[in-house]
Amino acid sequence: MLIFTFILLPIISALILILYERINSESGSLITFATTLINLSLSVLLLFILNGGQMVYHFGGWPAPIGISLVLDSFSLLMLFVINLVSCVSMLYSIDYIKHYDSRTKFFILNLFLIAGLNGVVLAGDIFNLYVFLEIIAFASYALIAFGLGKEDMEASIRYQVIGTIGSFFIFFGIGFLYSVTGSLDLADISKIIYQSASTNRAILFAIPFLLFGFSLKAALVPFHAWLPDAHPTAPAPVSAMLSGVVIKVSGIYGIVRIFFSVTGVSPTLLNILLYAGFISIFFGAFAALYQNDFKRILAYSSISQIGYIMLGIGIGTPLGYAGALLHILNHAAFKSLYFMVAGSVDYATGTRDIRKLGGLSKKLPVTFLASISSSLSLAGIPPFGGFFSKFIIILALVKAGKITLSILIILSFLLTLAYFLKIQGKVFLRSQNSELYPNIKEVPYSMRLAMIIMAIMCLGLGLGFPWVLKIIINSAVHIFSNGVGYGNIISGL
Amino acid sequence: MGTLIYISSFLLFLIGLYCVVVKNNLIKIIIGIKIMGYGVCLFYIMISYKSNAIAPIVLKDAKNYTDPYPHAIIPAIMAASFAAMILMLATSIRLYEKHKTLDMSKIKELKG
Amino acid sequence: MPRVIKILTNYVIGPIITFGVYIFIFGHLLPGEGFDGGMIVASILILCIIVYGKDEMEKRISVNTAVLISVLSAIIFIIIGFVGMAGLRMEHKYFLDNFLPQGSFSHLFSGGIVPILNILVGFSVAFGFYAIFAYLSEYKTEE
Amino acid sequence: MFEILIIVFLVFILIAAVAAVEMKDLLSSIMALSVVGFGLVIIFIFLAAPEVVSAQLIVEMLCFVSLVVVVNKTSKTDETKLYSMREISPVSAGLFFAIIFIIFGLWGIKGLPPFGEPVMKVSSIYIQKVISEIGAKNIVTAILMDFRAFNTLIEVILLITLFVGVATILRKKGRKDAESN
Repeated sequence: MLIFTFILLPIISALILILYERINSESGSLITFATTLINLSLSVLLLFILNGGQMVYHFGGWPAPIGISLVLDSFSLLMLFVINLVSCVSMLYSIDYIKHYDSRTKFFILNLFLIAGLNGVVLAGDIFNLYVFLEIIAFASYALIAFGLGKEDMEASIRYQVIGTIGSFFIFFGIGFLYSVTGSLDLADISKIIYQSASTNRAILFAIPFLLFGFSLKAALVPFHAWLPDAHPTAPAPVSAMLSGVVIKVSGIYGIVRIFFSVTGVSPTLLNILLYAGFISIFFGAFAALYQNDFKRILAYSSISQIGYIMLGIGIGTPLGYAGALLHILNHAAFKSLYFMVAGSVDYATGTRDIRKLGGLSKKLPVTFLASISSSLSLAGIPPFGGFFSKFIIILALVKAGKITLSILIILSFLLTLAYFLKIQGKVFLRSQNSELYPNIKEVPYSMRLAMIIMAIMCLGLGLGFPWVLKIIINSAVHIFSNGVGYGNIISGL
Repeated sequence: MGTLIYISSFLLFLIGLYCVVVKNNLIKIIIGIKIMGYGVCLFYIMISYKSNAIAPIVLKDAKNYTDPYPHAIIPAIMAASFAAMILMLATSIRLYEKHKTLDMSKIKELKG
Repeated sequence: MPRVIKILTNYVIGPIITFGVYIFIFGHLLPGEGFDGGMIVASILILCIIVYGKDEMEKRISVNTAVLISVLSAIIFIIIGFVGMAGLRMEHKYFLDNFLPQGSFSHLFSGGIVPILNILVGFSVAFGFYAIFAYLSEYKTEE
Repeated sequence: MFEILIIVFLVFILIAAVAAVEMKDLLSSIMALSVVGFGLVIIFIFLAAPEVVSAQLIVEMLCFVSLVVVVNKTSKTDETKLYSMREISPVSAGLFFAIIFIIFGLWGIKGLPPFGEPVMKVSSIYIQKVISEIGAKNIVTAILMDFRAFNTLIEVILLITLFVGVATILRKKGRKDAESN
């Protein structure tokens, strides 16, 4: 099967759009939506064909350690499905949302390059190729955050650029250490060499903090989260939906899992670092979200705390913890991108994001209200919706791993998430109409409503179809974590 | 003097990191990032050096060459980090036009 | 710009452009790469922007044609990849495969698709950096 | 004798880098930055890397030119911040963090292969294959365009995203109803 269509299709359509932009600089939405739809259907097709197996594609006919190869195993297939789902829905959403902005084709070109970079990181079998795709994601999202050319957009973009470049240089320095000790750049090759001869080499132990520092900078874990709360509110809604739904997970968590679980092998101290980093970011994000008045800033801080849940799940170290973390990646991508779309349509209809001025929109914006109910219930973890199951599995894994005090504190953190979700729902939708400021609010256009409905159904479907989701997607992905460094023998065997 | 020489690229990296963390002026931050980039590229080329070996051009009698792998990687990364620096300069021009100052501490207070 | 610089650049442009184009055409024989040759050509074009001023250069090479050339050469790069996949040589069926004959060792037409890709990367990088610098210099901050 | 020359230039570059960081006036710190760049060019000549020499030379020139163009467009005045009290805390934190990093680095660098002997596991295969199967004289270009051709394609795509990115940031109008900003 041709795995490289996930990367080349967006690139080709983006290049065509650059040529087309000279003729009509306001079009391009249909080509983008068609590309993401093809990619989504391809990834769903692969979900059914490839249950648990691996797929490798060598470029130029050279075998693995010499040429470049794309590797698709079940964990990257799960991430591929998340990427293409969120990008397809956000492109549908942005067909009408982007009417507020100027020179729209550039927005779609940059989004296509962003999607190509995301698919590339997930499929890369070569560690330097993975770094170049990380840079494509970073540069595309720098320009997308600054798309509005406003005073805050520029400041948020420059801050994200500085922190993102530092993260990239740390990762590149770590790759340099890996190359100089092992002599090859292929992921499977490096993991085999490290596993056989160099697992206690000082340089590898010295490279691990560099890589961890770089990837956690990109995943916005607590000590390095400074750029996230500024980057999200000012970015256009589909971009911030992609950013917090997918980009943080792919360039942060996927990098940590792929490099540390499959290549250098994970040590108990590293797992504990991930566990407590996740724990701190849960509480930091939740507390900070309580004191914000900007709709999207609350969501940005809640993204930090939800990423903390995923880190917590990975940090536990047991297969149950991995299953909970992976399921939460899927659920968080669904409900957080939906909630950002809801925030975007409230911003589109009323023109402001300050929840103090908003109120009583449930009657004026019925579809948006319905979608916000589905996403906030899933965020808070109410049973029929997806969010409940992933958090429940993480709690179960914590209890089984014997960390009782931690699990009690995590249950307390549920109340915090409940608190800030009630704050948003109450102030924005349910409160009596206090604002004669916005007399002529009319419902958002069709494509935005359709996108929100699709994502709301997805949130509900992940909850109701939970046993099927667990069996098809999650179980095979958990093996990637458990067999760890065996990744090298399996992949180079193909 | 086996591996001590690598410390120089490591120091260059740290000087760049120090400049980015401490300085407030935007152009100084961009200079700090440029120095970090030089440090990393220097590290890659120092790895690939082989004593008494010639440059990786195939000659009839030559037997050992320096490691050609990082030489293929570094020019592309240099071009990318140069273009990234122009992206940062473009954003700082726009920032200067809106905020009339390039001092990040003042810009942060303005946002409130 | 004072006249003496204008006259000097008239003389300098010819040799440097040929040097840059020489590097990425003979890239597979001599120590040159697509990226280096492209950047040499880009640096001389940027010198023309500074010396002759942007509107003068706009008449010769407009920013749109520069972006057009750099994107077209990237598209041709992908097309060559797909041609390789079509499998002219039976056993090779992969994207970006070296399908052209190997040619004699140290002559111009040796090394399969390596020289062609080198030239394409050279053009794409040269006109791309020219376009990026044209954007930077034409932007006037409204005082 | 050869390595001593490299060490002399490395020390020279470190001093120039510290100068570039600490100088007050922007234009002179850009000048110090280009001293670091061109010193690096000389070191790459010693380390027998011809492609990287030309790449670094040109990138350094373009970087110097664009920095000066931008500084002329914005604030030519030097950096306004003097060493006030507020400055001391990040400086001391930065220095303390740097010292820990250097000590850990000294310990970690011992694990790397010594300076003159690179582990050429994959590159030795490349050198044999270039002569036998590809026939291009320049191994680096053969690696770049044949063994890792997909990587070069992605680098070109990376540069094109940056060109579009700069074009979006420097365009005339952004948001139509710029209500808040």
